[in-house]
Amino acid sequence: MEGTSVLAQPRQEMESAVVRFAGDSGDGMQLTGSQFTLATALAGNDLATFPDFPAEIRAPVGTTYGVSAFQINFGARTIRTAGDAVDVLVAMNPAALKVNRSDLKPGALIIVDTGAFNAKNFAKAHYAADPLEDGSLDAYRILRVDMSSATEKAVESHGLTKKEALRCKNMWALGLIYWMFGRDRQSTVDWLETKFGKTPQIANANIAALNAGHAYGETAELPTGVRTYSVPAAKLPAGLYRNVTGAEALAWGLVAGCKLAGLPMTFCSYPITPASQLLHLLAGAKSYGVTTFQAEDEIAAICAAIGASYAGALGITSSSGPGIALKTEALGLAISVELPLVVVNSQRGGPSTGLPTKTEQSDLFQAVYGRNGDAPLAVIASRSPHDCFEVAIEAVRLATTYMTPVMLLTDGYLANASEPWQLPSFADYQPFPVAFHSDPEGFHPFRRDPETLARVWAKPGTPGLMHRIGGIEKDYDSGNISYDPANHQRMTDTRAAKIAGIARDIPAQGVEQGSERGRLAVVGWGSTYGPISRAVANLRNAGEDVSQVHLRHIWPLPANLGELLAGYDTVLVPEMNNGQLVKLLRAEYLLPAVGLSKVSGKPFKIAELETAIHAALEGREP
Amino acid sequence: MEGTSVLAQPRQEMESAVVRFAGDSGDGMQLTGSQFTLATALAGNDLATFPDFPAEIRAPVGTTYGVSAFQINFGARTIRTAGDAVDVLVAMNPAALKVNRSDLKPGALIIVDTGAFNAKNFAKAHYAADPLEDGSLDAYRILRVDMSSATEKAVESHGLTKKEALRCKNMWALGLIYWMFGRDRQSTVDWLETKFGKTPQIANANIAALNAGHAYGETAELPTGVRTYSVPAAKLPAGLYRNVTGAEALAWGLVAGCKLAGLPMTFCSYPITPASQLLHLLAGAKSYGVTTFQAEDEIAAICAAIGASYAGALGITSSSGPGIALKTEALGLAISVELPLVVVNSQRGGPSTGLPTKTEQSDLFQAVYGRNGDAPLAVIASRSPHDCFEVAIEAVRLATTYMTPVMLLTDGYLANASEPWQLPSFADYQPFPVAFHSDPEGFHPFRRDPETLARVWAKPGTPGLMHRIGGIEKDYDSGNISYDPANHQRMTDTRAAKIAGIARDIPAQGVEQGSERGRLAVVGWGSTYGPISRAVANLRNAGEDVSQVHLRHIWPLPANLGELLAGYDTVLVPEMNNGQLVKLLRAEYLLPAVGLSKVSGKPFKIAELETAIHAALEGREP
Amino acid sequence: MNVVTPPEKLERKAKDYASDQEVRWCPGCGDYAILKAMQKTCADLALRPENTVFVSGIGCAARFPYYMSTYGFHTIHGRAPAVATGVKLANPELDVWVIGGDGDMLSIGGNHLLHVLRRNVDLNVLLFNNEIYGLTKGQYSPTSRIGTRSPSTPGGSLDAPVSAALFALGSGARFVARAVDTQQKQLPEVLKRAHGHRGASFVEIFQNCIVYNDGAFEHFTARDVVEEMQIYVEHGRPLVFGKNRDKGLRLKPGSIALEVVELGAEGPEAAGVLVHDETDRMLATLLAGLQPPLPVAIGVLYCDPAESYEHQVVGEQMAAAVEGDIDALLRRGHTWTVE
Amino acid sequence: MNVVTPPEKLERKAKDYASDQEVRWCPGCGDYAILKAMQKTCADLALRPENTVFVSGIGCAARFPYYMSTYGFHTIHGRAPAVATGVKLANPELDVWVIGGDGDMLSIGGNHLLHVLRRNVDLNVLLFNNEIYGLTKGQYSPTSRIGTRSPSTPGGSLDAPVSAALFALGSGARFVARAVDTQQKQLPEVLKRAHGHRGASFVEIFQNCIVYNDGAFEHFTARDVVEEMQIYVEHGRPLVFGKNRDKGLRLKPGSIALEVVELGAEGPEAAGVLVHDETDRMLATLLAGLQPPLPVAIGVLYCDPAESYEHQVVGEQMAAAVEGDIDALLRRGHTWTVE
Ligand SMILES: Cc1ncc(C[n+]2csc(CCOP(=O)(O)OP(=O)(O)O)c2C)c(N)n1
Ligand SMILES: Cc1ncc(C[n+]2csc(CCOP(=O)(O)OP(=O)(O)O)c2C)c(N)n1
Ligand code: SF4
Ligand code: SF4
Ligand SMILES: [Mg+2]
Ligand SMILES: [Mg+2]
Repeated sequence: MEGTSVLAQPRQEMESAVVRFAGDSGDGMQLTGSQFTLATALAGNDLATFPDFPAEIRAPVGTTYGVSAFQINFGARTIRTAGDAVDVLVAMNPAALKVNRSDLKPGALIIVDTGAFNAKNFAKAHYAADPLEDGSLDAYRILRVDMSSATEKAVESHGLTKKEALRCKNMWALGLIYWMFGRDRQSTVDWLETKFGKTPQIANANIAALNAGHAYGETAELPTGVRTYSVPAAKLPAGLYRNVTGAEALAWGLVAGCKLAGLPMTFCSYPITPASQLLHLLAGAKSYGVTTFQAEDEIAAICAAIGASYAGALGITSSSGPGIALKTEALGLAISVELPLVVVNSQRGGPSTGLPTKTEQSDLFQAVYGRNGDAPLAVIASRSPHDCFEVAIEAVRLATTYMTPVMLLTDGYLANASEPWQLPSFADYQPFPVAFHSDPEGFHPFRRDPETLARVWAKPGTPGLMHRIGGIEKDYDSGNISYDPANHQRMTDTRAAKIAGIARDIPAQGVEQGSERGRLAVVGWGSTYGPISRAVANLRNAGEDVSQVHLRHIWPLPANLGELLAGYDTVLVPEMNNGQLVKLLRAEYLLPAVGLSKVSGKPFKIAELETAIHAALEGREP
Repeated sequence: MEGTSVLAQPRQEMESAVVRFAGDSGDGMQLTGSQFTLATALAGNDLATFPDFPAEIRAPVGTTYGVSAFQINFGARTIRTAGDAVDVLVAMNPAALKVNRSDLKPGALIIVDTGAFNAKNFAKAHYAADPLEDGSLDAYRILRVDMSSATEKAVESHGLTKKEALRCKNMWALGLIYWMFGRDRQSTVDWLETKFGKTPQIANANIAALNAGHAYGETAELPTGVRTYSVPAAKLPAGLYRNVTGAEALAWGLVAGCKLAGLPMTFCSYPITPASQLLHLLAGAKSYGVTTFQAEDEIAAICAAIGASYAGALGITSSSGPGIALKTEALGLAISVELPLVVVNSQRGGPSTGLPTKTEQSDLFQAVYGRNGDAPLAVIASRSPHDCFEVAIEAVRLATTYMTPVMLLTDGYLANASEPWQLPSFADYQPFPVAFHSDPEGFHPFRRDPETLARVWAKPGTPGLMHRIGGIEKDYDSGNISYDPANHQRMTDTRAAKIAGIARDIPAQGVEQGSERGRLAVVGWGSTYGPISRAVANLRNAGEDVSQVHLRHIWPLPANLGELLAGYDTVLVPEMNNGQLVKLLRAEYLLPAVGLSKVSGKPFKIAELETAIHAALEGREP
Repeated sequence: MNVVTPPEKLERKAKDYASDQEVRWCPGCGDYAILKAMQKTCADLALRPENTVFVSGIGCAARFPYYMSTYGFHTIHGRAPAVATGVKLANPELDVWVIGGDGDMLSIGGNHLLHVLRRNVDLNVLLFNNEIYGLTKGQYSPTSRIGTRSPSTPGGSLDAPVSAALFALGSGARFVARAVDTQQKQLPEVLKRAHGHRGASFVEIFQNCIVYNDGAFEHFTARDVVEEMQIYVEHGRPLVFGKNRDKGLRLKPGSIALEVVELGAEGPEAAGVLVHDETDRMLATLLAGLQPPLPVAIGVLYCDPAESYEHQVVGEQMAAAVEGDIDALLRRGHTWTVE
Repeated sequence: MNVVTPPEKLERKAKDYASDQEVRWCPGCGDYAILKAMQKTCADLALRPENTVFVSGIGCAARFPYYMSTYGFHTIHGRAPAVATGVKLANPELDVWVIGGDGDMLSIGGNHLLHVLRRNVDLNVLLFNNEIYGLTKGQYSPTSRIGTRSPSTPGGSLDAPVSAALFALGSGARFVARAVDTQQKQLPEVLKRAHGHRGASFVEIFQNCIVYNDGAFEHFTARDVVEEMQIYVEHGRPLVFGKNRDKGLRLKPGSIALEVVELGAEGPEAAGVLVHDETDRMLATLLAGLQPPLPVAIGVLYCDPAESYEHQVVGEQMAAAVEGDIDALLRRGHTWTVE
């Protein structure tokens, strides 16, 4: 095929671009992606990334279910999601091509390692014929490079085994992409040198591959349509930034929250995808005085957390759907004895084991309603990776101020997605120190603060406050067991009033974009924030009267929410579930809100939302 | 005090009367009550009874928390509840008087055993002084009898120990009440003779006491105001009757249901109040081919039930709030693998351990919404003791027809309350035999019936149908594990559609009393049926435009319900919880239904409902 | 466990450890005797009530904390060991006792018991074994003997019971003891040993449920048979029992089992009677397995301390509040500045 | 267990028991070897696929049922023994195998394992012990050795592991065996013994997780040490091992422990080497407790059958449909007629 040099051509400017690196689990695509992310951040772009791991630990090489991918969306404007569709796909083998092809933009550029495109791998990927030859990809631009041998050649001089040499392939590909988007290689060079400090040979080989990939772009004769791009820096507020995943921000937020409360943290959990990362991250925070406990199961985990809170630490437990389900009974105990507790639910596809590695928002009902008895608690949700930090602090504040369990909802997408975060200064956060009760005068364990209705927190070890608590109904005035009918009514009302009262202690619901009243409000919660924001922004730019309202507090709902939503002709509630928040809003406000549900284990695409909003504006079923 | 003989006086006719027997756990009040119930049924009255056991197994003699009571409401008209307030209280000791006094009608008759009214017992009941003397009971009529010594005297000749003799006290009291209401003693005499067949001495002593109590009434000079009554027989439909508790009817209904389905029953449970009775009753039904299994905990119980259903029996599990909470995760599995399962929840006071021996309806949210993921199942509720029979059969029908878990909600009141039941003939019930799949042709485990969307039930042991199922999402077309986004959406929609479709297979919602549209509908579910029926009947007799709608099917709701309820100006929803069904109705129909909640561990009183309905009619907050 | 400092060591009476709540067990229930023994033990050890915590599950036994004047937490069925683990992780200084019945700890709670023993959390775990579910009115339990007739097994139970002590040993417990509710001399001694052992101390207390399983242990606890049917083992002492202390236990020659020998005039040693070594797990296993007609072993069967879990995790004192530079935490790894 | 009737007993091949699903364990995972051994076992026993059921929890090990051409139920984490109990209660004729990892069966599922063993439900319980949580990416498990570094224990684990075999014995198991994933001669033999035992058969299979805990068992499974570091026990055979079968196990004089003796020319008996008696629970306990430098005991440590639970409850065949006169049921006790 005829090629023309690109040297002449200037870089084509793009406002934003979506690149996806895809290959075998062993190909190091996640590393490649995070290196590109870093270089892109340093280049001043706004960005969002999302990794897509295989469900299997280490599936056989070359299989479709063994494909690991990393997607980044970066731009000169604010970036809200990892991107609907891909501009540039790097496919290290046929399986990677097969799995990711459906997400390509028309005319997208596909860069393939022809070294891996052989009969054996076609078979593993269940390709009847070579997809590069059967014309099935005519709609795209394809760059064929034998990265394998190119890499081997590049690292020749470093005396690696063939196996080791081929492991540098991802750096070769990264070099090429760096060239294509005019990125600086230095940050990756530094990283390689520290990572392989003990084996300079490996470090140098990788660097060589990186440079070779870059050089290839500069010198090789590339087919028409393959060119270089520039994505100018975004206008971001000045300040210090880092890249952060939701899991990281959540872990740090819990640590920060406990410091603001002046409490020790006892984090009790049982591993489960996608919640385990929180356990891992906090296990690494021992130096901050965090105690972590891997319990024998989720029930033991929440019970240990309750025991820790009873003893005067902040008990925190974390899991995902099935594990949260197991905590249900114990959650009732925490509600009944009114101890602070933070329960983090990293939602995943359900029901049952469902889709452990896929994201979903289908545990809202369980969080708000899913217990025996009238058992109210507070529920809050984070909207973006870095928002997890704020929400974690809020969870600690509510739990300790109101002596109540707080359910914090996040999801598999937020846990793994990353975005740049303008780092706050901890000094700007208002402490909310806990005052343990110590005065025996007129003490009983269910004495309440008249304002918050929170009971006193009297911890064992305090002289003169010895008392007994439990899950049987308690007398309002003494805390002793009581079977009295009127007292049960009073305690039930009080438990409900205490949680309802939180509405007075949270900000009034604001409007993210658009006017305070109008034709249509798109009401969301949790990780749908990114795509909703972009979709609404796009439609507003197109002149549509659309507003965005995004909830952090799910229960209780902000005091002004009903009134606010009443101001719109139509309220559309997109959720990654079969319609849960929408039911809550309808029940609370008798509001004819309409749901838009997506239950595919994948986040909403901006386009899907735009279509639905258009439909809603035209009064059609979304 | 001056007394006049009653012999002259004719019996005063009453349309209905409420009698409560109250004494120490050891005094045999439950036996006394059930004997009076039987005699009263035989006399042709309609009736309703409710036992009130102490929370403690066997509290110290004479303590208030050791009081055991049995209440019966019987009449010449249809009886709906055990009665708001008591006409005649039999108090065997001061504690019994103290605990039950608040439930007396003004001017009620109190019969006390003065033999037990002594300083020791006043102290145990925390009475400062003798309540019979301090004028605190002036509002009532009091009959003082030293039943203890009267009984001792009566059984003298039978050579019993003092302890044994005093055990006959309850029969003495029963004899007196028989006299008062003109009941025949024969049924009790027969019962005593069979019960103490092996110890005729005891039998005869008890009979002697019974007769002595009766004779006392006939001969003794009784104080003014103490007289005899007659409660004429009710006009009940002709037929064969028995007295039945909800627990009994439920057990028999499950057995009947399995016979109609042609299935073995594997009942797996873990003891918990008030659900244990079901386990006990079914453990006694081995001769009907029922297998019962007391598991190590509630999780094992539901899992064993699921295993049994997988193997081709009908798995049934039963518990109460905290135990149901523990079953949450496994319920998700049953929903995901689409196996039939009946889960009985005998609701009790919550949250947490709550009030184990008190009744409540606060697990509706848990039943409908309380799971991770979008996990729909069918929920039905029984309204009265004998209705448990019908509802149990319906639960088995839905579970097997739709290959789904069904949650059957009953409560502590229904479990223990009893009422006369006109016995149906089993031949009148339509069988719904299960057809296990056996044809390997085109088989896969998630092949569905196009009508019901139920998957095929292929049990191990069937040649050619070997297959694997599990809690991970399954491919719609093969049943194999699938992580495909579109497939997950399709399966989620299908699971929801299958349950929603049940609405086509249940009767349209009818109106119990009143017109199909009008000023006010009182919408209830479960055990509030009795008091609501009576309250609505009373108000309708008083000319009010009130209708009663009572739900059996909670999820899905009957297809016509929204339309039906839209026909009333106001919809009032009384519940023994903090407002759960009312939220469901508001969310489903955007209906401004108002809740009336009572969370005291006790059923609604008719008067409470009448007041609330009046308020609602006048447009005031109930 | 809190070390009682001298000034603290003022005289304490058993009744100082009784709460103001009315005790609501059935008259004649073995739980009363255990409560008495516990209050005496607390007094003898002069435990500081404010540093003492009783954590229980659900059941008649689990009502225990309400009757102590210390801190108490009546949790949920089966989970007391897990809750207590959290208490110790937050504050290892607390003196924590875990109370539960055979259903609470061996039916629904068996897994937590296993793990608390395996981890060796510094708790005193007291299992009140009445071989029945008392609170729920008499269903059989995992320790009920085969053939037990109960509301849920009207025809008699079919499944073999688990031995609490053998289960504890199999789970890796480092302190396993046994006592009888009414034996007010031995029970407090055993409780003191449990308290003195740093790590998970497991004590099975045979407790009579007078209402639903009366006399379950008569065959080795009745006054007239106790000396012949019980052997109270003490470390370093020969395994001797009998009214006249004239019987002993020795290894049956050529096998791994115990048998009874009559002591001759030359005494235990000559008769090959074993000397109790509480650090010998196998001997403890043999003793725990003794069943009538052999005498039932009571006392400290096994005690071989190892460092306790929470002391390794958090040390000796109440876990300190979270501290450290949060800004530094957020700035770990790569950061960049946007001007 | 289904008795294979002669006509049925046609030739079956291992591959006949392989399902059509792609096996998705990591290349080199020990689970492959176990799958192979299981399929061979099924073929050797000519099991009827339609009467064979594999029930598992969640974990890498628990993926097992998908790869067998029999009936299979991949349930939820830790609950497989409970689900399998229900399967047997409904249909005792089925041949049910329970599969799970060390986390599945000893962490979250420990209680169900205890009770299924105690009840002696007729199941073959195979615990794939890789001493790690594989599926969740490498956290330590209750069988991980002290000091195990994992994502949840970056500083090394602190709590003592539980011994699966000792736990099973303490729980009252009546069949306890051990095998190694890659030992394709012994593993099928052990599986056949487990299958042949009527009642709960517990088999611990040491399984190598090549990704998160590679080489965990090298010290007694590596080719070069296997003969010295393993002893394969067989009922009625002397406890001899070693490359030259020149070592044996005997009771250490004056104690209740095993020790190694060199066999003299006169052979095992002379050297006081014990003969394995698989009905001796104490010997099994001693063998299960052997740890390096002593050899690890592999094979059937204990087998002492007793009637199984579900056969006593429901008998031999599929439970019959509910039958009997419902009208009579409703009319039990007192009834009366209203004219
Ligand atoms: C989750 C849950 N399941 C079941 C129960 C009912 N329950 C309370 S105590 C108990 C068992 C009582 O037996 P045991 O533990 O031996 O204590 P005991 O009453 O004999 O002292 C049961 C089944 C409960 N309260 N909670
Ligand atoms: C209720 C619940 N809790 C936690 C998990 C997450 N989880 C799946 S498998 C597993 C443990 C895996 O270890 P193991 O049982 O030893 O099996 P292996 O993967 O090592 O074979 C865990 C914690 C889950 N799926 N469900
Ligand atoms: S039921 Fe038994 S264990 Fe419970 S309090 Fe009564 S005697 Fe004691
Ligand atoms: S993670 Fe370990 S146990 Fe799981 S499949 Fe891979 S190698 Fe096997
Ligand atoms: Mg008990
Ligand atoms: Mg494992």
